[in-house]
Amino acid sequence: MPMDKKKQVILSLRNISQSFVVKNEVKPAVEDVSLDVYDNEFLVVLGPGHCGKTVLMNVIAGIETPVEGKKYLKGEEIQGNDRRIGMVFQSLNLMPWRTVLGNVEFGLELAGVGKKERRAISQKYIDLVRLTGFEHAYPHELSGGMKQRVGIARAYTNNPEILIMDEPFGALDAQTRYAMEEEVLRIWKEEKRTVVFVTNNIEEAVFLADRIILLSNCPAKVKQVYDLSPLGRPRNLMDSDFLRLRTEISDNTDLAL
Amino acid sequence: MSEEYKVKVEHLTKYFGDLHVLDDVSFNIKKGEFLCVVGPTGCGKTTFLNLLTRIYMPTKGELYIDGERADPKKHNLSVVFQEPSAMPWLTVEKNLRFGMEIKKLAKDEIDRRVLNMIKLLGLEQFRDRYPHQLSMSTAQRIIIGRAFAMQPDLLLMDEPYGQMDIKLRFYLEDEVIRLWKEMGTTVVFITHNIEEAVYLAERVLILTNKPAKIREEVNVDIPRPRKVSDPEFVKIRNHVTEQIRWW
Amino acid sequence: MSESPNVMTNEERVAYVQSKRKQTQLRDTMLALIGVMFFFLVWEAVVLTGLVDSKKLCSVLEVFKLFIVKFSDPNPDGALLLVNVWSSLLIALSGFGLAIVIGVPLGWLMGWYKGFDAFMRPIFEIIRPIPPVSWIPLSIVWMGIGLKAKSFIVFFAAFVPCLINSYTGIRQTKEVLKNVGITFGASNFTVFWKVGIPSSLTMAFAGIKVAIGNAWATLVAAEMLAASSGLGYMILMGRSYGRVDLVILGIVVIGLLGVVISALISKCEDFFMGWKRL
Amino acid sequence: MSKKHGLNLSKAEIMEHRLEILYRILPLISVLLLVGLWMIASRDFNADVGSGFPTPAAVWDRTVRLFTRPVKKMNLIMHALVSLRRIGLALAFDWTFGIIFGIIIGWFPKPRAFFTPMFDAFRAVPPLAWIPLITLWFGIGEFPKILIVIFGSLASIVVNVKAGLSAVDKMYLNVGTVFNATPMQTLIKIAIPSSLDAIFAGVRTSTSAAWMVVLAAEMLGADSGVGFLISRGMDSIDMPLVLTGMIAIGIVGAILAILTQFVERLICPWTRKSK
Repeated sequence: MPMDKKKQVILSLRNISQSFVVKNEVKPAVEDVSLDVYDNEFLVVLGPGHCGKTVLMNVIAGIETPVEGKKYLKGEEIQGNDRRIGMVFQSLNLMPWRTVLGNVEFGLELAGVGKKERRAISQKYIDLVRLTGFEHAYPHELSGGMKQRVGIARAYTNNPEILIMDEPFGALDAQTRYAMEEEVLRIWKEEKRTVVFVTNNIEEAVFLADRIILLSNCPAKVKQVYDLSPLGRPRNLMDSDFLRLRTEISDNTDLAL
Repeated sequence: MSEEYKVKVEHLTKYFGDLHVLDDVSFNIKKGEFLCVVGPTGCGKTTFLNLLTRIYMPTKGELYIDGERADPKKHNLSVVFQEPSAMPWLTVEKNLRFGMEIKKLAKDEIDRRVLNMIKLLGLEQFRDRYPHQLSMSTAQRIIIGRAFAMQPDLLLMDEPYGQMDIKLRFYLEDEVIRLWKEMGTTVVFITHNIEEAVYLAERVLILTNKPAKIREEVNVDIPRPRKVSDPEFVKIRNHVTEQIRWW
Repeated sequence: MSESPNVMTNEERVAYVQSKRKQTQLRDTMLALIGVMFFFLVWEAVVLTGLVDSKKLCSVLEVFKLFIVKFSDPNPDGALLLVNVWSSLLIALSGFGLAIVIGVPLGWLMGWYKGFDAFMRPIFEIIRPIPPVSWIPLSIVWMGIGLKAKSFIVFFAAFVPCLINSYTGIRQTKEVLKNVGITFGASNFTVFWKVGIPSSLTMAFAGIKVAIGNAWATLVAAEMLAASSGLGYMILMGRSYGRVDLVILGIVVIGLLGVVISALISKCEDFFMGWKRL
Repeated sequence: MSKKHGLNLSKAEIMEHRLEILYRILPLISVLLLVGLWMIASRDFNADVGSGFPTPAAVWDRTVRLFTRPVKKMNLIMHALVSLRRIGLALAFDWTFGIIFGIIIGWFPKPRAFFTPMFDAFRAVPPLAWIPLITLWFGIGEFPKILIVIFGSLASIVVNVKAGLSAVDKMYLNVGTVFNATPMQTLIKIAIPSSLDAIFAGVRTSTSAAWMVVLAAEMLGADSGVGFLISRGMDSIDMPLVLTGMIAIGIVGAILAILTQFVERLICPWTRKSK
């Protein structure tokens, strides 16, 4: 893949394959995926159904070890998890026994950061995601959108260079989802990070992405890469270019009933 | 009372204690019409639905089907809820039979309709599966099949495709249109996706914020199959969006 | 697909994963066996070295010998082992069966019909905190020390979890499933029958499992306080004759029977709840 | 907004409203009925002979007499306290040892494999069946009674703690992995807090189990405690005393249940789910 000066590759995957042994069969989930993530870009990994995407993200985050393939962070090979990669989870993995503040500073606490410092850092990100005033609320007292904000703040505290967001808005209703999509873009602009955003929603992908990597249905393979920079920002959901691109991607997507 | 209307809703009003949720909503639905209802979040769409399904009783006003007060025991109302509502302990086939067995239809009639529905939806391979063995979208298709198989006087659908991706959604929307044409059912489809409403509906009903009233009725006269990027389509979609955003 | 030579083929991977799994299983079985053997060895060691008075603990073999002997010898408590087992089972199963037949439907009705709930709840809440064993004196006064009194106490112990679980189970029926029934025009009873009950079965079975444990535990108490036969009585006699082997035998037999009954109930559950596992 | 009840409710809504009122009255009726039944049942009560079912008044008199003329120099409250002390000591042991043991066999696979068969065998024996063996070993003092209670209530807490720790939701563990948690951190900061619900369920069930076992133990052989009061009443055909005992047991049991629930809310505020 050609590399121009602006686009520094920060993370690259080479021939990643992952499969699981279920009873007497090998069930492939990800097959031979190679991709590059550029510094500070908003990359969306788009794929139908419930297959492969989360596995691929778990591989990047080091939760799973792939059967084959290598991953490189800034040119050096890494294995397992790396503190430079943070993650916002699909199922709002907030700890119900911790307050908003407790959840946000969880990563810092594990890293052994002193209390004062971690309070300060956490507060900064709580403010960033606009949850000021809810520091001492428990997750069950928050709405779905607010919970996701906590998840985002938690991922930010460890100051990762790459932020993986694994279908973070899958469980939200459409209206909240639109609002959160705009929030994510705002936060991303204020605190520039490389974002790898996973979704099965084509509209969401086209609305957010600098680049879209389209995956096939089970097992996940890279089907096509779309560059969305001509679309500009902010984007309008009813703009004809937007609709055209959306249709194009939609026609190219596998149907996962 | 004109006979061409299948359903008449007159002055529907609902209070919960002091909370005024629905305010004097009146409209009619022609036999075999596809009506979509849209409105801002929290405008009382759920209450509206629950009044039409008779889960709540209205404070004022009535719902008439064929000129009679609607009664689930007498009339044939079917609802597709937003949440998964297949009975987890029944197989796909038994789920399809569920409603008709409650209505105590003749066994051979049920067999015939179930067979027909399984064929229409292409569910042959899933007949003896249980809902939790299926994907979300397949489970939802069974629910839609269950509702259409009832050949209801009025079919209510409450955002049946809530969180599905667009590809799937287009596919399922086309499937609903196909079923609707095949069965000639009167459908009220509630959604907050304006694109979906314009794609499906013959007429779109726009509700206001709480207490909900009817803001406008928009007729959609675009031939099918419709294209979302068609200028006429975008015009109507923009118009409906404006009407909701206006608040 | 494979580039590097050290990557395994699919068949090799399946074999590898399965052998791994087998290894873990083998390790766990070995550990379990070692655990059990360790227990018996300590037991035997304590007896053989005379660390504990032989009146307080006897060797494993003696218990086993007694087990064989008790099939044909009614001494010292006056009944054969099987007679004791039969008399205990009779009480436990009659009380337990009655608890299911009454408790589960009552829970369903209370969970479904608000009016019935409002009426029954206070009575139930007054009775519930009184442990079943404390009914023993009253039931003896009412019904003597025969089968009836003990069945009643066992019934009481099993009844509460049966009722509570089927009650909460049916209460947790998803609103949307009920609404499906209602909008199809089903009467409240039809919805109760076709939606409420099936969806509460998981919880009801959990309750029945707790109930059998309670029933069995209470049975022992009942037999120790008021009986002239049964396993509890046998243990108590062993105690008063200072026959430690008889006490231990009784404990073991009671434990084993409890396990067998629970296993039977699980089988029953599999039969009714097949759809869950598929 | 409209004024209260200034609206014309539809017929159906009025029906709903009336039902609500009925539901509020029904509990009262049922309690009255229960009292009435008691009255009828105790019609032929004869206090002198002690035959029949005692009247509420007789039970009340007996309760008062328990304070004026204590049994074994202890009034009702003192007897209850003796029982409570027994379960208190037993539960203190259960909760420390039981929770630690439960965590070990729930979290670490090797100890689990080693201990599970032994523990399951121990658990299969009904708590009260241990009474003869324990009295055979340790006589009938205070220690064996506490030991009986421990034997009877230990299993329920270990089972719950074990279940909680062996089923920690993978999604919480994933968070730990992403943040580079050490195995110790994973156990202490993720696994144990996430199973606090299960641990508290164990605390609740072990408390009620302990209460039941202590009664049985006291009924079988003791000279103090509420269980003793009941068996004393039974031996001396003093039915009002039996009922006094039962009512006291019920009340203490209910208080214990409420207390554990209260403590749980205090320690685990996040379980106080908003409805």
